[in-house]
Amino acid sequence: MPVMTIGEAIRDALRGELARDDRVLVFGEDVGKRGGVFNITQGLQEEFGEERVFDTPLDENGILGMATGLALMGLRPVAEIQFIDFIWPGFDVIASDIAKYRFRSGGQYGVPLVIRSPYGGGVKGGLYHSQSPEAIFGHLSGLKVVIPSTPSDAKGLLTSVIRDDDPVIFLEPKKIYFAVKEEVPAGEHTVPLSKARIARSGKDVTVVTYGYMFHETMKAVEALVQEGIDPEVIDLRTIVPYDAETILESVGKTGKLVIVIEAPKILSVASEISALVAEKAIDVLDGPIVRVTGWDTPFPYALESYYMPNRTRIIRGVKKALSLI
Amino acid sequence: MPVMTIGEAIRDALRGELARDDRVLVFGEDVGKRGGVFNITQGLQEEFGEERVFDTPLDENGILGMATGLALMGLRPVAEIQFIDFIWPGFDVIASDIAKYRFRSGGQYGVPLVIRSPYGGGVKGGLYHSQSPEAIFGHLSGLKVVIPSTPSDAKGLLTSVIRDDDPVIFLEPKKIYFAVKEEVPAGEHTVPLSKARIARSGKDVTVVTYGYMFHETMKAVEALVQEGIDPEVIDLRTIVPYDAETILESVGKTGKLVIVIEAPKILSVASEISALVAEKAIDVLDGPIVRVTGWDTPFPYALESYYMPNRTRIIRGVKKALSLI
Amino acid sequence: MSKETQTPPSLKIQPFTEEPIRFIDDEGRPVGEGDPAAVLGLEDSHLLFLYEAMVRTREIDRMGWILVRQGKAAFYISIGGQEAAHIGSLYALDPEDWVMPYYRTEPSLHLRGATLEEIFGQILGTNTDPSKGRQMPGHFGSKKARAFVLGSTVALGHVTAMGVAMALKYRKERQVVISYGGEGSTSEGHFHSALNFAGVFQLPLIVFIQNNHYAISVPRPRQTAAKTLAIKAKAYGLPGYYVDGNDVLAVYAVTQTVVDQARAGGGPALIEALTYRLDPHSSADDDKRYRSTEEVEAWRRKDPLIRFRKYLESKGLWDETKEQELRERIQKEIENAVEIAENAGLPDPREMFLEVYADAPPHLLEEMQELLQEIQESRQGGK
Amino acid sequence: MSKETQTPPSLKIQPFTEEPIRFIDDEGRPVGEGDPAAVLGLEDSHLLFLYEAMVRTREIDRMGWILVRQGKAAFYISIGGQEAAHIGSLYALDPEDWVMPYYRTEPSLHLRGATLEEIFGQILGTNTDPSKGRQMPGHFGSKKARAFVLGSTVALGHVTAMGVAMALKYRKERQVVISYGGEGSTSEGHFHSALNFAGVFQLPLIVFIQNNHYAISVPRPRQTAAKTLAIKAKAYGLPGYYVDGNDVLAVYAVTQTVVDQARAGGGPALIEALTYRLDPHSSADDDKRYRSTEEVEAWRRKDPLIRFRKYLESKGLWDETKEQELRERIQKEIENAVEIAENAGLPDPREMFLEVYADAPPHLLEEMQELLQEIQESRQGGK
Ligand SMILES: Cc1ncc(C[n+]2csc(CCOP(=O)(O)OP(=O)(O)O)c2C)c(N)n1
Ligand SMILES: Cc1ncc(C[n+]2csc(CCOP(=O)(O)OP(=O)(O)O)c2C)c(N)n1
Ligand SMILES: [Mg+2]
Ligand SMILES: [Mg+2]
Repeated sequence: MPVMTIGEAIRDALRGELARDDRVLVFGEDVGKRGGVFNITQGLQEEFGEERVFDTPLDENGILGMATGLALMGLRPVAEIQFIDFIWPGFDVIASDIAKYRFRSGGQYGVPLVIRSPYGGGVKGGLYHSQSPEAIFGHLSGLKVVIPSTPSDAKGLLTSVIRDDDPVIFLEPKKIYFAVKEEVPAGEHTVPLSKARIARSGKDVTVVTYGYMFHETMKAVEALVQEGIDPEVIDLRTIVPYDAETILESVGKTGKLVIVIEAPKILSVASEISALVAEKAIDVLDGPIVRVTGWDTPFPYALESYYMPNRTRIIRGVKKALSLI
Repeated sequence: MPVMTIGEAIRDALRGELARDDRVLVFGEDVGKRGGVFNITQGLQEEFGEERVFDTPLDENGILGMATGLALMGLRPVAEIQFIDFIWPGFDVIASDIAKYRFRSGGQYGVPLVIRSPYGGGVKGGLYHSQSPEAIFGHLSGLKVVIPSTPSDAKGLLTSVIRDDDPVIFLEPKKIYFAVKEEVPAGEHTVPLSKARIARSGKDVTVVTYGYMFHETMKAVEALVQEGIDPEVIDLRTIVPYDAETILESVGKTGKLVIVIEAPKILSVASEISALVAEKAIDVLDGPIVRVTGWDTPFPYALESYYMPNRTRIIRGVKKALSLI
Repeated sequence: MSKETQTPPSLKIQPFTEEPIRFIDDEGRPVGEGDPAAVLGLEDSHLLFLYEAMVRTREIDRMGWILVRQGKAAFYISIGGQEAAHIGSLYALDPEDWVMPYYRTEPSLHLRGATLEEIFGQILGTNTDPSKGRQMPGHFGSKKARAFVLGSTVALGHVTAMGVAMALKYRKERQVVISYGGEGSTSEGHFHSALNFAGVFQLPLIVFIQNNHYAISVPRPRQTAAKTLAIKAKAYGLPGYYVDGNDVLAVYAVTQTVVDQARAGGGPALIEALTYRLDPHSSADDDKRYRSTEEVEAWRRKDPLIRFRKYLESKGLWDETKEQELRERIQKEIENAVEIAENAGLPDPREMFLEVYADAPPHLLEEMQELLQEIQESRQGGK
Repeated sequence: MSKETQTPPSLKIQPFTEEPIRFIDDEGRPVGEGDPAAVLGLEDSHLLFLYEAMVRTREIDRMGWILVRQGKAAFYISIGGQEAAHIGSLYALDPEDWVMPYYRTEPSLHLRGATLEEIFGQILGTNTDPSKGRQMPGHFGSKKARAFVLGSTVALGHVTAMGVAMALKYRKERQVVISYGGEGSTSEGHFHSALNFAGVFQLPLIVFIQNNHYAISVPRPRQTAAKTLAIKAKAYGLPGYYVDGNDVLAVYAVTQTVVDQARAGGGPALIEALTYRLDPHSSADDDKRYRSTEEVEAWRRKDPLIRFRKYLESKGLWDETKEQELRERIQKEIENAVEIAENAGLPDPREMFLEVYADAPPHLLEEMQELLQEIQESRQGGK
């Protein structure tokens, strides 16, 4: 199997689906000649032509409206938003149209489309090139939100969401676009949606995470294991609709729960997972559910490293869950 | 003290602040001659003139940009969004500008402004005249989100938010604009932000709620009391930054928690309050934390009454929390 | 009765006129040389079809208001006064073309094959609504009629229609898409995005603006400082046409012109139809607060139906007997349809949970069960 | 050196020209009749001030790139080639006027009293940044210089600037606000909202578009099908001016004209300045992928600094010695400022929590404590 980075795996998935299905169109700002500001779509316009892979005006609202209309007509648009922080000018299309089309039309119309976008911190991008707004999309009934953390999942999940009949926000952890490498299945490769991945089995505490934080969590786990703590790590993969079953099963085993995310804490995915467990499995819990998150402030530039959860913060979180501090 | 509805109390607060402070401007779609589609601003243009109270073009993005610029220059804009469901075309102004201005400018600039808008279901408004998106605003660090449930609070909280130095989303439960009446202090009346109200003391279970759901909860409480259950009811009032102290104290007493809101459950305020308690007070809890919410679907028209939480659903929720079902 | 006409090449319709393009005046008299029907290549049967379609639209609209008064519909949003703008433009489309409606389009979609039962099912929120009662009255759409299902956000449809046009271009179809909105819709960013993208990609999109002088209470000059709305097309390198929206022939002619252009690959266009909303904005409005009865009455005299009827009468094609007969026939059809729609009953609550996603995820199935439980308990205990 | 000039009434600057308005050509020779300085009422000292300001801007920009190469700045976004457009327009403002910058405005704000330490503090993210290192390089703002602090969303500043203009009007101030953006910014809804509201309320707003031919890699024709960007003003009933953005005198003249109009209550205007970005979009860009070296070189020959210098030389106001002396002087000031900025150190993490709201709520104070704890532990354990 070829070894790929997350960025390469995403490109591989796009190339595969463009080749397989002429309903797939890839577009956004600078995705053509420039190949995207992270080079993810590099070479695709040359390979598939300007009708399949093309640049748009600088207007996310137009990009998303275009995607919606294309999807209504049976195509499979894959729209790139240059940074997820810039999606808001087009948010009405998402909140009012995309998330609700199937429902409001009584099933007459659906809008199977993918919005891909780099998200998250760690590249010194400051307030507007670092945010993690998955919670906002997740609260809009009707959308799916998917976040890969490994190259293999990046390819498999992206392929799955392009083929999925529902609209999906696919968020790509930009910090590790080219930092993590692994073997990725060549050719067709799909990973089922709404199925979490147990990345590490353990018995002492369940840690739910995703995206770049998965890797930071694994670093913390290393240290924790040294101290004799045996965590189970769940990579959530699909944020909404999430895999409640896997989480509940794991907590049933460990009795402890920590959720590690980059986003601010209030009203976050960490809060949601916590609430799920507090509602359905309070009886198996024997410690506080700890949310390890970014701070409830905008994302700072110079002090980025103070903002993002790191090994230290995660270790503290796990120890709190174990009532060790 | 005069008896007022919520709608009248809001108008009274606006009139009071317009009279007191010439930095206060009221604007939006149809707020002038028409007095707003819910008649809230009726008479204000006549009283204060077209420079203070005026109609805008049909563009929420423009309305919110106008509010931001006015606030930057030291004025106190009170912008009306006709229905909160229509705020999304201007969401970038909120997410990227309003919520972050103070922070990103290192405190050089602030944007004290108020965005008022009717929200919530119960008026047969279907998908786009019924939503409760407070969670989305609440996740954006830097905003305050305030929701009154009684006429007296409506006046006092609105007055407070107009005077507050931070940007506030003030959501008005439209179903009960003119349904609930009570005595409201004449003249100046403020209610402190970020302080919840204990609407009913009780010892068996804590019920946290706000907006119209407060009233539906009180109906359920009546029935529960009949059955010998003694709930404590907390009207949250400020959704973010919320009054964690009051909630934790109450749960410390009751050991049980139910949150009742209209919005969909996933990633909702109900999830957040639940997570707060599961993080900080798991040891005092002796039952599941139950979220009583709208369904995780868009808001339906014909089947509205099946969508919104009602007495029956709340009673079921409380009984679940008490492990009675 | 569908037309097989094409705009005759002799017809030169110009963009950016200072005055609205007209074919017949307020009294139904031809403006300019020759009989407009002849100029447009429309036969008598076509003219009668157009008139009947406008009357039907009006009658459906009347019934909408009645249903509100009877307490059967929770809300209604009128089309009264804007029939020529809707019908004239829809008539220029082929059945294969696509329509992005706005909330005042509902009754007119009958022209495209939406049945009266479907339309009244939508207004009443019952099972004959193709969208299963999910939305407020006014939000009619039907895949069969090639009409999309609009949401309530003003102007949002424009930008989605642009995407539809992109699909048509990509698929090399000869269809076009027309997107409706009021003059208020030109203020939203969606309008801007739609026309800008349509210009850049040269899409078969027609944005049709009904300038009815008000956005609820906000008068046209408060909407924009531009002289006309049609002129906004210049910002996108497109032609913008300004037409008398109460002149069904002019509306048809202008729309047919741009539809033919778009179909031939000539790209998008903007149309502004100058018209007037004769009724309050909706059943929830009180228009006395922002406009005078005199103003409304003056426009009532320019009612597009009266105007076109006068034209038909002047051609000897219409008279009072025919009018009576037509109105009665339509009335019966409508009453019958309302009855069917009413009796069709409320949609099944379970479907709500099944049509959020293509396949219902576990949490929605769970919520569905909870609701069924709740319904049972409510029935027992009374809620 | 501030000017006390006003546009002479003889100067007739027209909107909606087909060709950009110019005062000097690519070789620095006057276009049209008379010496442009005389026509504009600019004295020699004013001309020299303008030149120095452009050179300063260029040199600050050069240092920005150097800091990236040295690994001291994480990112830089250039202004190179667009100095005339920035300086010429800023020069038309009074100190009391307001500026809504865009990310390429940073170096030029030195003209309005932002110190070099402040600017380099922003680029380096240190304590001399008036915004305390909260944002990426390029996001400079300073209340002292009456420049707002922009966010990164392209075009967002336009709509906020509109609100600022509304405040000025409400307060009956004689100030104006100018909002900068690239041609890409005209595609966003914010541009549409800003100009539409400004037209309706007749606000003292100038939207100044730097058309530098590319939005990152996307060429101007893919941005809009409109012939010019200036023509977009028609959509809002406003005048739109098309000016040669590499001609500092023409930029000044056009901006002064609309500033005077706006100040006199004449309402808003749009300006399109035709220019070219000589460097890659930012330190993260690779412009070879989307444009040819020949194209860039051709524009390098139209460098606004060279052009204006030739004009000054032709008037006997400038020579190589003066140039050397000026560059050295500026270079020293800049090096000095960089040192100060660098040594100022990182902002205090605690302030992050204190400037989200006017008063920090309990949950942020708690998070602040957690961070302090974490910092301590990291120091002990090494993270
Ligand atoms: C984005 C948005 N804002 C506000 C509303 C509320 N609203 C519904 S119709 C309307 C007026 C629309 O006016 P116009 O576009 O001129 O169309 P008309 O109703 O006159 O046909 C308003 C403000 C809405 N539906 N969507
Ligand atoms: C809303 C938004 N979308 C995308 C971006 C990413 N981005 C930053 S600058 C830029 C190009 C801007 O081009 P233009 O407006 O022409 O200005 P220029 O950089 O050429 O001066 C893009 C796409 C952004 N900052 N904001
Ligand atoms: Mg209108
Ligand atoms: Mg540019």
